Amino acid sequence: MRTVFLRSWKVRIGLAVLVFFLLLAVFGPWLTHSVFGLDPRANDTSAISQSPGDGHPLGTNQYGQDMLAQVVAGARGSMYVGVLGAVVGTAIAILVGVPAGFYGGKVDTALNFVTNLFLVMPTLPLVMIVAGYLQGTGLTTIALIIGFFGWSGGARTLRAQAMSIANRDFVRAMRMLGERGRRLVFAEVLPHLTGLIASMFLHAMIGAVMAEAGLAFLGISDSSSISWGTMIQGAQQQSAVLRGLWWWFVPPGLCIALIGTAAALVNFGIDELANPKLRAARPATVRRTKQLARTGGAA
Amino acid sequence: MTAIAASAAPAAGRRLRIPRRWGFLLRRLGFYLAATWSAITLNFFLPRMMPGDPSAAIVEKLQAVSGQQMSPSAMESVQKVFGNPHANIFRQYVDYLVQLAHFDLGISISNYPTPVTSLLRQGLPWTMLLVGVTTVIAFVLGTGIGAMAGWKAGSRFDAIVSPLTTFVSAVPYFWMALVGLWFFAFQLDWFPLSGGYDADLSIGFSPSFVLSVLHYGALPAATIVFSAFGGWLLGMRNMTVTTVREDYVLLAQAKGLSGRRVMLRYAARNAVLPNFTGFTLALGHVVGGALLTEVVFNYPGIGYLLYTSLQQRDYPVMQGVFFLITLTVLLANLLADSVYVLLDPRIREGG
Amino acid sequence: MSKPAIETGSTDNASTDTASADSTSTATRRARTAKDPKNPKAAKDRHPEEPAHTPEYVLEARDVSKHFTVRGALGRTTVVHAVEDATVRLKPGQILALVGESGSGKTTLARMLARFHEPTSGEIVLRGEAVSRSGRARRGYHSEVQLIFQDPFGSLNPMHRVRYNLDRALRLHHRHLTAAEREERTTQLLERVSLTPAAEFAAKFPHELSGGQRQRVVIARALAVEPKVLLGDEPISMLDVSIRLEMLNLLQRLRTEDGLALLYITHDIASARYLCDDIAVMYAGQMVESGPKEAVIASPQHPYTKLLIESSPDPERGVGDREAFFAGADELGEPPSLIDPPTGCRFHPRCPFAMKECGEQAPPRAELGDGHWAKCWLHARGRAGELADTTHAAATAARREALQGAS
Amino acid sequence: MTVHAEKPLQPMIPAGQAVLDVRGLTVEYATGAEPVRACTDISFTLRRGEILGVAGESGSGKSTLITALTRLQRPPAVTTGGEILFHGRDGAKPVDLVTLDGRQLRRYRWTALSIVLQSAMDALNPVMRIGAQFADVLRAHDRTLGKRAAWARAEELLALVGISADRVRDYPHQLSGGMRQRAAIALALACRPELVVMDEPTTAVDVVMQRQILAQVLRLRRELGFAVVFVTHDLSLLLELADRIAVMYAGRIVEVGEAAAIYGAPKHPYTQGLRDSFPPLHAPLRDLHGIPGTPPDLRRPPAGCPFHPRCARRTDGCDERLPLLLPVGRDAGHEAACLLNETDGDHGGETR
Amino acid sequence: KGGTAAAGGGSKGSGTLVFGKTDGGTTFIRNFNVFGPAIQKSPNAEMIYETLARVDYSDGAKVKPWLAKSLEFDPTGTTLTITLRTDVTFSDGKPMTADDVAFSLNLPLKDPSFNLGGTTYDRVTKKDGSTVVVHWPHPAFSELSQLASAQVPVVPAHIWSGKDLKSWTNPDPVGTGPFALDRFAAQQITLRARTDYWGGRFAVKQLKIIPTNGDALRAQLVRADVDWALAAWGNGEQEYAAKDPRHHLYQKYATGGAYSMFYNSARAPFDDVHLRRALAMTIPRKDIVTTLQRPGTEAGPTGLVDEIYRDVILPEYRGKVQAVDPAAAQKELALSGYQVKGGKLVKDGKSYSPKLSFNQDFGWDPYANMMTRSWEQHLGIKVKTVGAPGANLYEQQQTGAFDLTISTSGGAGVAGVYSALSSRAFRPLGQTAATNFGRWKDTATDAAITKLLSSDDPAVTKSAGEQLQRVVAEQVPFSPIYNSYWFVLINAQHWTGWPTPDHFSYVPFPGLGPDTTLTLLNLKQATT
Ligand SMILES: Nc1ncnc2c1ncn2[C@@H]1O[C@H](COP(=O)(O)OP(=O)(O)OP(=O)(O)O)[C@@H](O)[C@H]1O
Ligand SMILES: Nc1ncnc2c1ncn2[C@@H]1O[C@H](COP(=O)(O)OP(=O)(O)OP(=O)(O)O)[C@@H](O)[C@H]1O
Ligand SMILES: [Mg+2]
Ligand SMILES: [Mg+2]
Ligand code: NI
Repeated sequence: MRTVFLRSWKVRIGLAVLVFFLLLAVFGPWLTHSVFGLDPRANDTSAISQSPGDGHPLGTNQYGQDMLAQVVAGARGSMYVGVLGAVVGTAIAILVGVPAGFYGGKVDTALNFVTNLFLVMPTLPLVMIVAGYLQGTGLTTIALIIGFFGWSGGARTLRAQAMSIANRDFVRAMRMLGERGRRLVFAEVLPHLTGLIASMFLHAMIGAVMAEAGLAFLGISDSSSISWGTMIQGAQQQSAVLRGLWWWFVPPGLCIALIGTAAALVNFGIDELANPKLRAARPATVRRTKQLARTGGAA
Repeated sequence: MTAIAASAAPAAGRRLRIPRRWGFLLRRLGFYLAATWSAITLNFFLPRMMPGDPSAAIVEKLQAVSGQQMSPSAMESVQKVFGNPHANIFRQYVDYLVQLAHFDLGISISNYPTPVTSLLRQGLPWTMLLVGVTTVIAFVLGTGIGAMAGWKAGSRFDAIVSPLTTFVSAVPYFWMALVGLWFFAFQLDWFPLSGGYDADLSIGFSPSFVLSVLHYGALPAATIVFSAFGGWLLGMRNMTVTTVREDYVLLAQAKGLSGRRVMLRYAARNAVLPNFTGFTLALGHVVGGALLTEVVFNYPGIGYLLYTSLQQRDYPVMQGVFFLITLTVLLANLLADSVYVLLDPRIREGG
Repeated sequence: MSKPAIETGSTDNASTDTASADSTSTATRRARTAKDPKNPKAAKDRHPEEPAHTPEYVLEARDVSKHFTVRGALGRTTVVHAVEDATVRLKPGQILALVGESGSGKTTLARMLARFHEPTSGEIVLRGEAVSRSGRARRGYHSEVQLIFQDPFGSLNPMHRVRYNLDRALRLHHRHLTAAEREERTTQLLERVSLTPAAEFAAKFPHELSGGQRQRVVIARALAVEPKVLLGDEPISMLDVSIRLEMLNLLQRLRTEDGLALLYITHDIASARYLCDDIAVMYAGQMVESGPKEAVIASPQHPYTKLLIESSPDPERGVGDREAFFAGADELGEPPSLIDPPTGCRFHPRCPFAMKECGEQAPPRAELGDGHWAKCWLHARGRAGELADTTHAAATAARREALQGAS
Repeated sequence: MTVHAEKPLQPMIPAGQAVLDVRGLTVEYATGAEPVRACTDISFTLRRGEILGVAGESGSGKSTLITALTRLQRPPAVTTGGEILFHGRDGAKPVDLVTLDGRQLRRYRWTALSIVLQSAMDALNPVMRIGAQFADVLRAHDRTLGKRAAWARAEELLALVGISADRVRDYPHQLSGGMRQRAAIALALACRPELVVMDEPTTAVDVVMQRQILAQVLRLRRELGFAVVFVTHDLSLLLELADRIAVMYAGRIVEVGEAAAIYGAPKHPYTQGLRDSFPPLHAPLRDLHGIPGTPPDLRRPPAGCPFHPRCARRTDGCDERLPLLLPVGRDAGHEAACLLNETDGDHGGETR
Repeated sequence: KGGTAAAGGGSKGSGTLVFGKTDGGTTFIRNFNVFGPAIQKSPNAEMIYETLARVDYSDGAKVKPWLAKSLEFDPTGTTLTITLRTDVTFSDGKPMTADDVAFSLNLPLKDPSFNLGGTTYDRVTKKDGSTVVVHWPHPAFSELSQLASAQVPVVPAHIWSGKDLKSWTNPDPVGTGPFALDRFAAQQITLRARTDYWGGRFAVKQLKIIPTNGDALRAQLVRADVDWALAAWGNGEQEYAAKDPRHHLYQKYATGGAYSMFYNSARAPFDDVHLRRALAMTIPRKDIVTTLQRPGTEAGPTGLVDEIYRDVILPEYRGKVQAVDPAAAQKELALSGYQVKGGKLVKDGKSYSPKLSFNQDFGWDPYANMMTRSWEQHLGIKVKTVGAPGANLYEQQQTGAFDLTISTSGGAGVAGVYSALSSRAFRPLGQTAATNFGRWKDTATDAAITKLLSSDDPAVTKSAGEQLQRVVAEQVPFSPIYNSYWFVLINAQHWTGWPTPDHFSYVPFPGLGPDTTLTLLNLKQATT
């Protein structure tokens, strides 16, 4: 199973990129600081809006801050929001969706109502309003808000899945053996949802990174901490795009796109794992088939 | 005897069908009413739970301009205009409900004394136009290409389109919009930089005005479509790949139908069902979804209104916009429920 | 392989053993004689010399009915009369086959017996005591009654190794066992279902096993509980033909060794005949006939049973005579709706022998000796002999001619 | 009541003429590093109006064979060898279906060969009315046919399998399982094919319905004269139904012959085992054991005769030499692939 | 060619001037209720409604008459006699009378929620047809600028009287101004020049106001789609002006105010003057203006801007650049008695970790960041930056819930700049203060302010002003960082005759009503 998963180039590339950014988020700031001696907040007033070159590999912004150090520091901020937001969102989705699907009945009715409610609530405006009201919205607050308003879709899928699994024979069989309650959920049902949850988590993570960037773009984020979102916002505020300071806004945007692509690629793999029909549609498989048809067999 | 047994049961079933379908709709309606009520209540309590009351913003403004301490009487008069935060909360709530029942969303603070409803009325058509049209275009385009990629899964077309789309849909929307703006409007000067129409023309259905609307809307629309169609495409591709391997598609091919017909009537028709749910949900988010677009392109819609009201802490407008968005989402959901029933006979006939 | 009691299953023996309706069947006798080292207590409980008038059924379903209320997507609610007034009795060591067409409620009945569904009416009786509905009682109940599902892949969690499945069962039902003892039991269990070398199989995941092996694991897991009754809901229908027999033989062996009672649900009358002692036939949620297997198969006393047996493929029946054999079979009519079941005898719309009363009133139960009974008006009207004289197809043809002649 | 729908038909085609000639058909799945051979060197001849039964365990390649015959396989399945010669009704030169491309194939689909799949629920488009699915194919092959006429024809076809005409406007899910299966059979006959391929068409229905469906198939064949390839794992059913039976094991045909011969005198130990896996319904019961062991993994087929690891009568050469499918026994056209037969021509017949 | 259609069409030689409005959102709301407390009204209403006076920033921010012919205080400074011009008519043809003026000035008195101009007089009476008397409860020599506020315009009594200002949006404005509303569309307001304006005739026949944003504006200016706009353009000298020095004008006019850091002097640790000085000395003003790309605009120590108050500023402070002076700062820190431990300020066993609150809406983070880094580097003090949305920050400032905060200082005239330090505006911590956020309370300051306000005598006001300069520079109740400016962007391709910062008698800044009028009056159509 694992090998099937890793055999796809999409998954391998996706995982590699994700791991790279995770490492960057964890060790990057330390690396840029102690190895290259770069400080994302330092203002080099002798190099304002300098294009990539000596001393500043990725150039500087209008405040003379080193863009490389900023991108690296932004990785930490963005990934932090992404991971925390996804953890919160996924956790709520699991806590709401799985019991609803597994137990059914009144529990389901109540939880499902809440889910549907959050599903029809327009999230972005709501997040904006709530975040706007809160003062000094730090990245943690932003992440929590994003997580809190972004779980409903996942909960709905999980509910449907949990419901179908609760009716699968092996759950019935274990129940008949006398397995009960939490153990039934954790040992029998949840493992079957890991793929789904993993894919949900990745979705939620990129969703949170994007949402933070969007909120930052609208000016609702913690502009005193560095994230790719606040970088783009800063660039936008100083019209970096129209002034041609591409090294200010291109790297953070690309990083977000890269992470998003990576997460989507890994999700491809997870989907293929869950749905073998998709595996048959891999270009590699098709290519091999064509080749086989041409050569006329292994014999 | 075959016929007797076969026709008896369904005939009995059919007789009962119509009144019960109403029951279903009524139950859904019940949910929507409950949801609306929750949204309204949330809308009411949210600002009241947050620090600062609505009249604070205006007091701030007044004092900032005069540079003088506000007299208690002046404070009172402002609170009279914007509601006294210290009044009984239940009374306020009832007043609020009564207000809403009259479609009175209050008075904008930053545009005092313009009613919120007239602000909404000014922005709504533009948002509906821009985002509504682009949502449909993105859906049609994404689903169409997705069906094609899924149909020829593993082909070169698929091998190029799918990863590319993955990347495109991962690019932050506003970022893409900024770059698009810079390139097409600033560098190439093909499209206007901001606004929704040529303001020199009088608003109406004259050809030149419609043309200007198209011209102004082209770039924002293109960027929305560009960033939104990827999701549909990938979803549709995967659904098609799955559907194509269903027996009924196999059988359709065995029947010797033309490839087009098999793809459209058999594969795509079935694969599009899950996507369709998403589509109606997306339609619901038309009003609220265009926020970033409208900000980037200075488009005169609801999203921009929300953005400015947020910047100016214009609570009544924020609440009004939120209320409007919630309403449209609920309406779209109701519509989705009803239309889905039409699209999928299995649900329609209650199988 | 142990020696299955094939001879005793032959016609002569069966009829001698089931001399009276209430006397114990071959199975009981066999169970009594079987040595049962693992269940001394159970053996003691059985009051071996109890007189015949208090039949010692381990498990009974008394007049159980199950109605499902189904809510359609549009909110339409309908009631499915899945099982209606069915009675099933299992004695220790007895194998009862439950046959009937698809949708006749066999699974529903089994699930009521396994207590996945509560009966709408009627009661489930375990060793003479009606079982309560509480959760605690349910666990106790399941230590005596275990269900084996149709699909062995579906009933094993693909995430867990074989060992986990057995270990959990032991841990839940034999709390006093130490880990080492459980390990030992696991090995024993696997060996009993002929999964050797046990250690190797214990470490496998379900997907590494073939269908037959999986089903053995399922059976071993059920056995770990040391139940008195196994309910098999088409336990072999998903298996390859070539290994079905092995499973049947295994079940047969378990019954002989442990005195297990087994309810064997199947479509396949031939396999029912191979395995069981008695057969019960269901149609449209109702029991229509029951009795010793050879009696039922050789001389079915209900038109539906007759149809069923005639429809079952039987290679012996002469390969050449195909056209005659299939003649008339394409006019069998549709199975009845359980939402709106036919009045009277539920088989009457498809029955070539149908009379006026068949459509009006449910037929009474006719006792035919040897515990064989059928619910059909033919018996009450003295026309039972017609059943043996003709085939279903011939009767249908004759009836059609009569009808056309009349009109 | 179903008889009236039939129109006068063309005279029965004399049996004996081949309609399909399969020669050395090999199908592989291009998965993993090594392709999996699901069908190896399959050869048989199907005569007009004949029912050929194909039996075999799960995974023996029956469905693979079916999709290869009908040229419906999808990646990763590839036909890597052999030919499928189709003899048209008009006596024209036979065509090799393997060499045709999609466009050329469409000419033959449904008018020459049609298919019935295992589960009719899955085989009928859930969002199209039954009638539309008939009209669809009718009009695709007869462009002159009007919409109304096509629906009328659909009603006729449904009547043929005993489904009343008013069901033509129903959706598949509104029919019962048996009705759906019969509708699928009616659909297969819509364009009067010469050959209908059926992949386990009755496993999802119970015995009574199965009998009903098979009886209809037989009746329709008598009336319309098509040939049938009938795939199932239920040998006992084939014995009653088929004219000839081919037994597959691990992607190969191990024995083929008249149904009576297969039942009465199976020449391959696997066939014997398979036959003895079915307990009798009326004859005295015996101790039966089926075939112990599991079928081989096609990714790593055993050397020599693929059945030898499970064979109770294997001899020295079995694990080395692949036995050829050779004529055996007294009956014409009875062939088996077993070394026992090669060394000792008079081997069978002793099994009972 | 698309983008040009919006504005360019009209500006090509047809007497039209296009003004790009950057801070008004993307649509305009038709609301000419000029007295109303709306933050966003229809823009440039000061082209339609005029004030009695104007502040002349080219002349030390002095208040000069505009619609008034003369403004004269009595010796006590409590009664002002306004003599009106007689040639002024409203755009509906009716002449402006003393009744109109009295009516207008009375509006804020009638309902304080319409006192957006912050007027402090308590009585207005009409004396005769062309004279109106305004009475203050205290000497108001320095409060005359109230009458120059665009929020206190003269409106026609015959239209406004009887209107409920709480619901009336005055959709068809009638005023005395040089322009009248021609057409109102949500994305463009067209004003038409009056031919009967009292001040003269305009070459500009039509003024179009279009909403735009910073990014779009740059392109529109370069393409001359917009002739005139107000926006800061970082490095605009090179990126804009240098590209076409003849037409591309990027001008800065000092407002007389500055961005300053305010200390909360009502609580520890910033009740300590040495600490205040230490921080003030290590604000990296030069770096900040460098990254702002406005070199040379560091604020002096007094809170008075050289460009405007050059004559008033004490010689020792005139033109003084406050460079970072670590040595002096450390000396002050030592004097304060506070010790720095682990970035915290410690004294008497108490430790403080101060916070710098700033307005996040303006993107001020980088500058806050520079300041805190400088303090940490030079003094070792770790100050935390907390950005807050505008409204939240304001609440903190009003209630004194901050340690250090950034706000603007300044106002019209010397008195305007310093009046916020008066103890009259002092409120205890926790109570809402309208000004004097830093809770400055100092008897010397109060005395000087009283002198300043109650006297008309230049000598007295000069010495009071000098006294206050010393207080600010030495006691540091707040510390100015950089000067504020009005940034004007012009493309002179269609219109010439713009003033320049070196030589101007009015600021070409719409919003300063009369100055706009003066600007427009002097514009000439460019001869291509
Ligand atoms: N949970 C349920 N809800 C509603 N209807 C049900 C449910 N379970 C079974 N039924 C209905 O009850 C009837 C009897 O079903 P059951 O599964 O017991 O039949 P069966 O004899 O086991 O059939 P098969 O031989 O196909 O397994 C069917 O019509 C079925 O649709
Ligand atoms: N898509 C596939 N990819 C790889 N191998 C496949 C694929 N489909 C089938 N096979 C292999 O081909 C062999 C034959 O499969 P096939 O489906 O033809 O068997 P079958 O006889 O129809 O079995 P069943 O009775 O279960 O339907 C099996 O060993 C199977 O593992
Ligand atoms: Mg069942
Ligand atoms: Mg198959
Ligand atoms: Ni997605």
